[in-house]
Amino acid sequence: MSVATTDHTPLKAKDFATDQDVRWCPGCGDYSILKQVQTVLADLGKKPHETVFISGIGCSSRFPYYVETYGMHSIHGRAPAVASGLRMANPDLGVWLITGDGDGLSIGGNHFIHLLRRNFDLNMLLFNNQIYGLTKGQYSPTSEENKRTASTPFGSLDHPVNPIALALGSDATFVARTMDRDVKHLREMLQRSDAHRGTSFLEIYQNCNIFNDGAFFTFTEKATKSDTALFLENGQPLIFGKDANKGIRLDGCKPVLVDLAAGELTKDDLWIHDESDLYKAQILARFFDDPATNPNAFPRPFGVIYQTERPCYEDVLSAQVHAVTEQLGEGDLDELIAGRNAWEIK
Amino acid sequence: MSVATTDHTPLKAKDFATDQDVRWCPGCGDYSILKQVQTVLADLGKKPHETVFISGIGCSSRFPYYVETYGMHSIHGRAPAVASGLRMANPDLGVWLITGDGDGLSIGGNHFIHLLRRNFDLNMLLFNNQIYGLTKGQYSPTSEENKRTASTPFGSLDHPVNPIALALGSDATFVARTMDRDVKHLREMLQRSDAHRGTSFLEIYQNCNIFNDGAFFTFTEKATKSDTALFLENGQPLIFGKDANKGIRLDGCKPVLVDLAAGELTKDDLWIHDESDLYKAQILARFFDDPATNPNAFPRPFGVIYQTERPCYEDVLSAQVHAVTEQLGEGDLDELIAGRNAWEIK
Amino acid sequence: MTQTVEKTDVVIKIAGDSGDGMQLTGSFFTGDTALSGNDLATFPDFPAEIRAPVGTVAGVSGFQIHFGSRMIHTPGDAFDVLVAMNAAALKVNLPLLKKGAAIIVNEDGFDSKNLRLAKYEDGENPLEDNTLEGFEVIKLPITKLTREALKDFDLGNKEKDRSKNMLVLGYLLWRYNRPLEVVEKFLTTKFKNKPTILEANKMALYAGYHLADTVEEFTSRYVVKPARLEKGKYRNIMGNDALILGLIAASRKSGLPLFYGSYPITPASNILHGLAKHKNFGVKTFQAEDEIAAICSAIGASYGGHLGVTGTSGPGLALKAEAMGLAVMLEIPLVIIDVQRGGPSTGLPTKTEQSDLLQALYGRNGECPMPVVAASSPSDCFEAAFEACRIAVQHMTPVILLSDGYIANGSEPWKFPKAADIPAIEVQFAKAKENGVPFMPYERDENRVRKWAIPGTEGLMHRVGGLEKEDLTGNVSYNPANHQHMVKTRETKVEKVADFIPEQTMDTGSESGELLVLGWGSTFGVCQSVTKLLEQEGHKVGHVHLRHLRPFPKNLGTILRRFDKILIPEINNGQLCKVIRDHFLVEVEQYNKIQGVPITKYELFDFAKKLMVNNER
Amino acid sequence: MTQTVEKTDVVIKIAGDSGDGMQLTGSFFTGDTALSGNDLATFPDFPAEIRAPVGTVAGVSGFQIHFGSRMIHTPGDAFDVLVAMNAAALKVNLPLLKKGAAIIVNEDGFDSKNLRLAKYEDGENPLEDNTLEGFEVIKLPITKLTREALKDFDLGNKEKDRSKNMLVLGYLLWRYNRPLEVVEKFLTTKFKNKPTILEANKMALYAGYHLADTVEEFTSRYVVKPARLEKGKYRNIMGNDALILGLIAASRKSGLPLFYGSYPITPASNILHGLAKHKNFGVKTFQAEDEIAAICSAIGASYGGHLGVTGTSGPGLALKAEAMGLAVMLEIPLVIIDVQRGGPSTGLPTKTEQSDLLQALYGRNGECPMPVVAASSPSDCFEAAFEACRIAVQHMTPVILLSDGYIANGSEPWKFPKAADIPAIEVQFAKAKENGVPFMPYERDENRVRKWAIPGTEGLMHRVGGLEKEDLTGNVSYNPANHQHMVKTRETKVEKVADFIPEQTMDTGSESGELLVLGWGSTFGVCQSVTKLLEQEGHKVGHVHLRHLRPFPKNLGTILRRFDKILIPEINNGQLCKVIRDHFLVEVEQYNKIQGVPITKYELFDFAKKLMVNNER
Ligand SMILES: Cc1ncc(C[n+]2csc(CCOP(=O)(O)OP(=O)(O)O)c2C)c(N)n1
Ligand SMILES: Cc1ncc(C[n+]2csc(CCOP(=O)(O)OP(=O)(O)O)c2C)c(N)n1
Ligand code: SF4
Ligand code: SF4
Ligand SMILES: [Mg+2]
Ligand SMILES: [Mg+2]
Repeated sequence: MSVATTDHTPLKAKDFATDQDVRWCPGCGDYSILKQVQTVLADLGKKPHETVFISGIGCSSRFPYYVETYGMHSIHGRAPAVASGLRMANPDLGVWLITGDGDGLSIGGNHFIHLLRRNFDLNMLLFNNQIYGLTKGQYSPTSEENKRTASTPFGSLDHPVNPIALALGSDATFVARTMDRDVKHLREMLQRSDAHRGTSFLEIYQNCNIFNDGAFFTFTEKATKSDTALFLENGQPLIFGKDANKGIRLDGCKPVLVDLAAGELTKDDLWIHDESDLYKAQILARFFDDPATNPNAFPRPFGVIYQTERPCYEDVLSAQVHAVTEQLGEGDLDELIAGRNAWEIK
Repeated sequence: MSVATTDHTPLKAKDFATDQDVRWCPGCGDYSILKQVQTVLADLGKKPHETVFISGIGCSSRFPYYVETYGMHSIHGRAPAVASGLRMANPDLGVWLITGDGDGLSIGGNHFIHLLRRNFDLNMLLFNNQIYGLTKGQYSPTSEENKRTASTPFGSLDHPVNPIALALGSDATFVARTMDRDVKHLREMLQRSDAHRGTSFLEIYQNCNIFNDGAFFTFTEKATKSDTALFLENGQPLIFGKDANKGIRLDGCKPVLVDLAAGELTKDDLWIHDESDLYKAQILARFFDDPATNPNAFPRPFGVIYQTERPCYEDVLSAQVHAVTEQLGEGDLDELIAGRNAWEIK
Repeated sequence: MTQTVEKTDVVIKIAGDSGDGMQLTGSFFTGDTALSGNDLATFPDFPAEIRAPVGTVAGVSGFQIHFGSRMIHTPGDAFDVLVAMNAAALKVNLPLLKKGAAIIVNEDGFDSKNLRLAKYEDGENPLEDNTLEGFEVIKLPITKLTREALKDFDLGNKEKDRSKNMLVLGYLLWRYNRPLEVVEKFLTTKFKNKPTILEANKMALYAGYHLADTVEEFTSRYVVKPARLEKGKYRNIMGNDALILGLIAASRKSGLPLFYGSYPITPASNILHGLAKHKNFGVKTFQAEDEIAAICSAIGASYGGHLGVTGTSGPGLALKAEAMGLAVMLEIPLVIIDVQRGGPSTGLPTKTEQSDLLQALYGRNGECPMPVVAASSPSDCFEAAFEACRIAVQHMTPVILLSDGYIANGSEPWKFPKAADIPAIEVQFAKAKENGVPFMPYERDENRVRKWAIPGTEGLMHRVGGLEKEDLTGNVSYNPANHQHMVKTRETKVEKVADFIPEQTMDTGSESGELLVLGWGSTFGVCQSVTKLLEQEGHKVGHVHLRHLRPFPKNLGTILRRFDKILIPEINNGQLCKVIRDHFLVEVEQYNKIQGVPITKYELFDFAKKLMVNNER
Repeated sequence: MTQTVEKTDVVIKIAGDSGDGMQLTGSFFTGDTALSGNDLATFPDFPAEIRAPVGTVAGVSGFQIHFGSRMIHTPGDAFDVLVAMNAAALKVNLPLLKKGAAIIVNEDGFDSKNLRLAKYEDGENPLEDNTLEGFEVIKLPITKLTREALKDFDLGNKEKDRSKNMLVLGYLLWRYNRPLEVVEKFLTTKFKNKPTILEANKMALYAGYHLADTVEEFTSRYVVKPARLEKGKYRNIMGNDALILGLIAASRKSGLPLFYGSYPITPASNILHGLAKHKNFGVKTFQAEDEIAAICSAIGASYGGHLGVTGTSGPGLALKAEAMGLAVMLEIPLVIIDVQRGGPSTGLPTKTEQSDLLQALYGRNGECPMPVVAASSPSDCFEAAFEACRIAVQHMTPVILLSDGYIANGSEPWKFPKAADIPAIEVQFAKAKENGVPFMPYERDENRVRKWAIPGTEGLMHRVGGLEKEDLTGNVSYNPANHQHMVKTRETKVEKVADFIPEQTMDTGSESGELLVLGWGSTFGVCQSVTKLLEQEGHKVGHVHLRHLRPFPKNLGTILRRFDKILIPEINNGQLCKVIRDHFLVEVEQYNKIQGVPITKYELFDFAKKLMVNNER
């Protein structure tokens, strides 16, 4: 989402820090996200009182306490509904929605899909650590199959949710993915999310070093990153790998891995990323196998997977309120109360 | 879902009718669905006591009262959770889940997505009439935009849910669509749903002649059907239109309408339907514009859009219970109670 | 030669098939009755939630009106007159007829098909056997008569038959000595775009009115003189409509835009429908994906500075419980409407009940106090809704407003106020402090009320949430003493609402004596009538009806102790009784009816009399 | 030359950083204490939900143990001995030390960094100023000593430091005259696959044990003689673990496979964790997407013939309310566990409270009665869980089982039963009738209990649901009289549970007299102690602790009336008081502590004494 601001006094990241001591575990990926959000808030130049952070419950959902804006740490899974109400009440506020993989996709799943289709203008940051952190380490809807956790000592049985696919299936207008450990990309994605008018769904891979340490290291750590993470840029070919030696092309609507080193095919043969192409976005969403366990898995896409324009619910609502008022005239309380068939007793 | 049955006494549709008088409005599409389900149940030959119908709340959810099997008319939106529990308790029962567009996609949306990813072996029939029937005509999540209903006198504002896209986004293993008025196709889809092992999601276009009469007539009525409804058959080209004169081909992953009459292109150039191709299924899911209002809209696909095999939750659960029992041995209550550090006071 | 008989009150039930337009007939007759100056009360009975096949018992739709030259408190227990458009309608309503009542039946609705659909035995026909003995039966071929009257209209029979109800209405107007003009006006507004239909309906109306000229059974007409109603402007109104007006009035009078987040559920749905029509009052309505989203959206809107309201019925209230707890912690205004229906679970969705009182008071985790107010009649919903909003805004708290299906769908004349005479609700917004004094979001006034700090206000940035808060700062606090302090503070805040509500006065009857009839909600009418009846019999009886169920008016205990016995009639299993016993340690007599229908005057009267006989012993 | 002092009971608190392994130390010492025959009670205090940075006050983890040669009822209000591994640990626990208590501090945990993290002023150091005046302070460089002891181990300092806690434990064992063998055994099982770590820990243990040889402050050792416990087999057990065993026992004894559907929430989560480990008992656990799905999955499992159980804490119970109503209508067995925590809303998730009682009794729409049972101590969770299952199965009803955070995480010795001695729970399954007699799903026995008809059974096909049912057939019915009959029937069914529970007996004290201490849940220990203290002072006092909160034991009223005063101590704002006043119209004195922590013996004792002084007046 995005709202312009008037008279401009440059703000710094620290202007968005509160006096509360941050209570995440040392080393938690949340710290990095907090820092980047504060930095981006300063750049966006919106005044602290013009912004609101709404969260549910979870480690991630502690976020609002640490940002010097308005904030509500609501109840588990319901932040999207609270944020929707707030947007309808005051479309001028900048609203950021903070949720976790449990908060947003388990108990909050219904609000998640309805928020996305209604397209309220706000930024939804889903801190995905593939675990329930706050409740001390049960598997979450995004945990990989057969995961051993406190609640699944013999391995979990659920087929995991694919948040990007679910978001697209919910007709989201902005779908992106980034990671806590690539702060530059994280910052860029936060800016892109804020720039989009509508519900910006940003999945952030976040390391829970206590209960699920290294869940995303294949994608985030030097050693493997370049071969497993595919950074998307609009209009650019899908290239990855150390010294950009690998690419992906489309054979019809079947994606195919290409070894550029082999020399048979060049950049020009590759799939060119088009953020506005829903069909292709739906394919990218399916790059979801784990390269760690499956050598010929496609790399995991990061960046803006899909973006489109669609009216925001609160805008059409306001428009309707205006239109009706135009049409029927500003309501008159006396007329309303009297109705059509009043009579008088004298 | 499917479960075999032992000694075989041929049953008739009427053997699956209860003594309760059916209370749907005369002309309601639910009657047709009821009749076809009873017919299919008879063909499947499962005994009445081996089958259970679980529903939520809504006109459609009255269904269990009319089927002479076991049945539960549960609470609004929660049938998937009840059915999941039942499947885990007794995987031998044939379970049918009956829901509506409000019951299944509005209040029940969260259970919907989690049911599909867990892939419990049951048949989920979603009666989509694009309206809240039982509560007398409010718009539903599947209602088209700007719909005037009891709750939206000036037109609804929500972008509608696309049930097929949402089901695919939830990693459903069986996704199909049919209509109340084409009983042959309806029966066939019911059989296909039952034959699939896993959660079979079948969306049924159902006419609510009281609050949303004709919502699907473009697709269901003679006059327009052939030009607006695309009947999918595995391995067959995508052909539709009066005297099969239109088709669809894929240009890369972009679907294109083809006029076969023009003669430039033939059947062989067309997109061949492959139920197992998720990428293509995701494209079919997007054939969602309304041909009534948009002349160059793609036709609406009916039939099995996608099917794949994936273990069912209740099966892996039972397997795990067995494996653990193998490994640790049948639990001994005395040992369990005593624990590891008991002592005795003499 | 017809005679004219005077009556002080009459109960008429007009019943037919869902398709027969009984509700319209009823509302027209009601409008006319109101304008002719009678006091009245009406109650519709729709078929249960699913539309049942034509002609069946399940498909019967009825409209009941009680009007008189005296004060009318209830739609009436039994009927003086029944109009039955078909066999099913007769079958359903027969049990509720008074001795010697008049039955006007449409013979054409009693053919073999109709009789079969109404589940009469083969060959059985109530019009021919002795079923109707002792009643004044007026058989009319209403369908035929209507077609006859409309023969010159170029309409199909199906369309002509739609005017059946107007023929009946015409007859009723004649029977009660009413002019035709009013209904003509109603028809004209309703069918202004359908001239032929309009004419047809008028024609049928006249035909009915002039039936007497031809049908000689019609010997007597009746007059019901105007009631002595207070001077003033009146309208007839249904409960949910009055509730809507109360909310909009509160929005106007507080200057807070109204936000209504809801999920449809019988019998609350038409609050959403009604409010959605009033967008030109700045009302924003939101049909959420479920009840939890509905209340959370209202919380979000209130947090953003709107008057956040959510409405539902019992099962939905259960779903909202967790979020109500959040609102209690946030200490922001919020109104939660529960239009009660028969429970438990899905229960009897179309029937009325008062069985959510304990849920409203106690149905949340932790110590989670909220004010609870209740409406006592259709028109009272206006006051009750306004009061709920006032408390929510002025005491910064979620408030539960209880109504029920009987009130929601019932109607009565309402002496409505001038907008200018409705008191303002002033709102306390927080302002940034001068010279760097830090803002304390949970600082309170002497009533323990914090100020409302709206996002977007410069200098008031703060964080709120569902975790226990530190006093003043609102920061998260696990401090034991602070927790107890905050629990007590939230409780005191709610109890202090009692300082801002009027002391309880007697709704009728004597200030002290043998028996106090103590009620709340939709039993108001029957409590009034019974109290008056008992007084007429010379008993010292009083009636107190509670608007505020938490906190109670400060003087309630004193009143209770002024009576020998306390009788609490409820359409539940005795929920207010529990609360009264707990608060005041007094014995109470309970009269409970749990049948999805109102308590009748005579059953309660008999019960009360027995109590007082026992007194004398 | 050391002397040996005898003690009847001792309260020790071992506190350090989350990383210091205090919980392990505590559990080892507990195990050893138990085996040495003392009675005991323990309570851990974990840092609040989020892992706080090392060394900070928020990061302090503690373990409290109270053991003695007499009966021990609570973990103790204040400490005789505190082990503080760092500055923060000292700061947090200082307020709870008894006068003259012994403090064993790890000097190495008080460097400037530690002091700063513990938020001591610059230059301030409690070890150097007079903060600890009046205490027996034993300063030890525990970190150094440990490294010293492990110098020959080829381990990094980080790893060596992990054995700090064993050095402390060794010292404690010496201090209380304990053998080393037991703990050696514990260590061996725990580290069987880590030989070096095992050896290092043993070495540290010995070092601690032999500190006395070198440190001359160590003048006295203590003995606490074995308690006179009943003969029998014992184990130490935590509340949630006992609850798990109770459920599994009920499953075995009823022959019904156990299904547990839950959604994680503190402090109920480890019931899910524990049950998930016992798949070899045929237990099926299901982590649902939310609490609503959790209870609905359990309903589905019960409907399918399993023993369906769901567990949660307050906010989750609120979310389950609507589905509980469905279970009440279905009349199938279901157990809903609420491990209560501090409310309202998210409240104080890691703190204990008893504030969900009213929600459990009344938090549903409509007239929706359910039996409610409560556990009163960690080991009692076994009985309570078993009893909840028994009632659910034998009375075909959902049952609420209340525990709380204090019970859930506390531990005590448990004289456990032989499996063979646990009574069977027999189940009544419906069977198809002979010669074509139709099956009536809602036919009942004299206790209003219907039979359980499981899908898959031939000839019993029927439909159930949340709409009101016709008596016997279970078909949907809108009949008014039937509704009242069914509401009353469901109520009677629950009330009749009282015929199958033992009459209430005194938990301690006299059968009648000045004061009855009436409690429920986790206040059991403190009620016991206080009652005994008061008796010692010559007062005539009795203690009754309620297992059954609905229905109450039949004779409860009689007992209440045998005492001059009734004192109800609760960790809430007086919820049981409301219910008792309502049921029995008796005055009650309430003692309420709403601080997320248990009621202490002395505060309650003082309050009770004042009451009785007033008596004398
Ligand atoms: C109604 C309710 N149910 C359950 C809980 C317990 N709970 C708190 S946070 C949480 C899940 C946290 O996981 P996630 O959303 O992934 O956040 P994370 O801690 O991993 O950042 C749960 C189950 C709760 N607070 N409220
Ligand atoms: C908790 C709860 N909320 C709301 C309702 C009211 N309600 C009953 S059915 C329904 C929606 C029905 O629509 P749909 O699911 O599409 O079924 P249909 O009647 O159209 O077949 C609603 C809102 C309810 N019964 N329970
Ligand atoms: S538990 Fe995990 S997610 Fe939570 S704060 Fe600690 S590291 Fe971060
Ligand atoms: S309201 Fe609509 S959906 Fe419901 S029964 Fe009538 S026609 Fe069918
Ligand atoms: Mg997480
Ligand atoms: Mg529908």
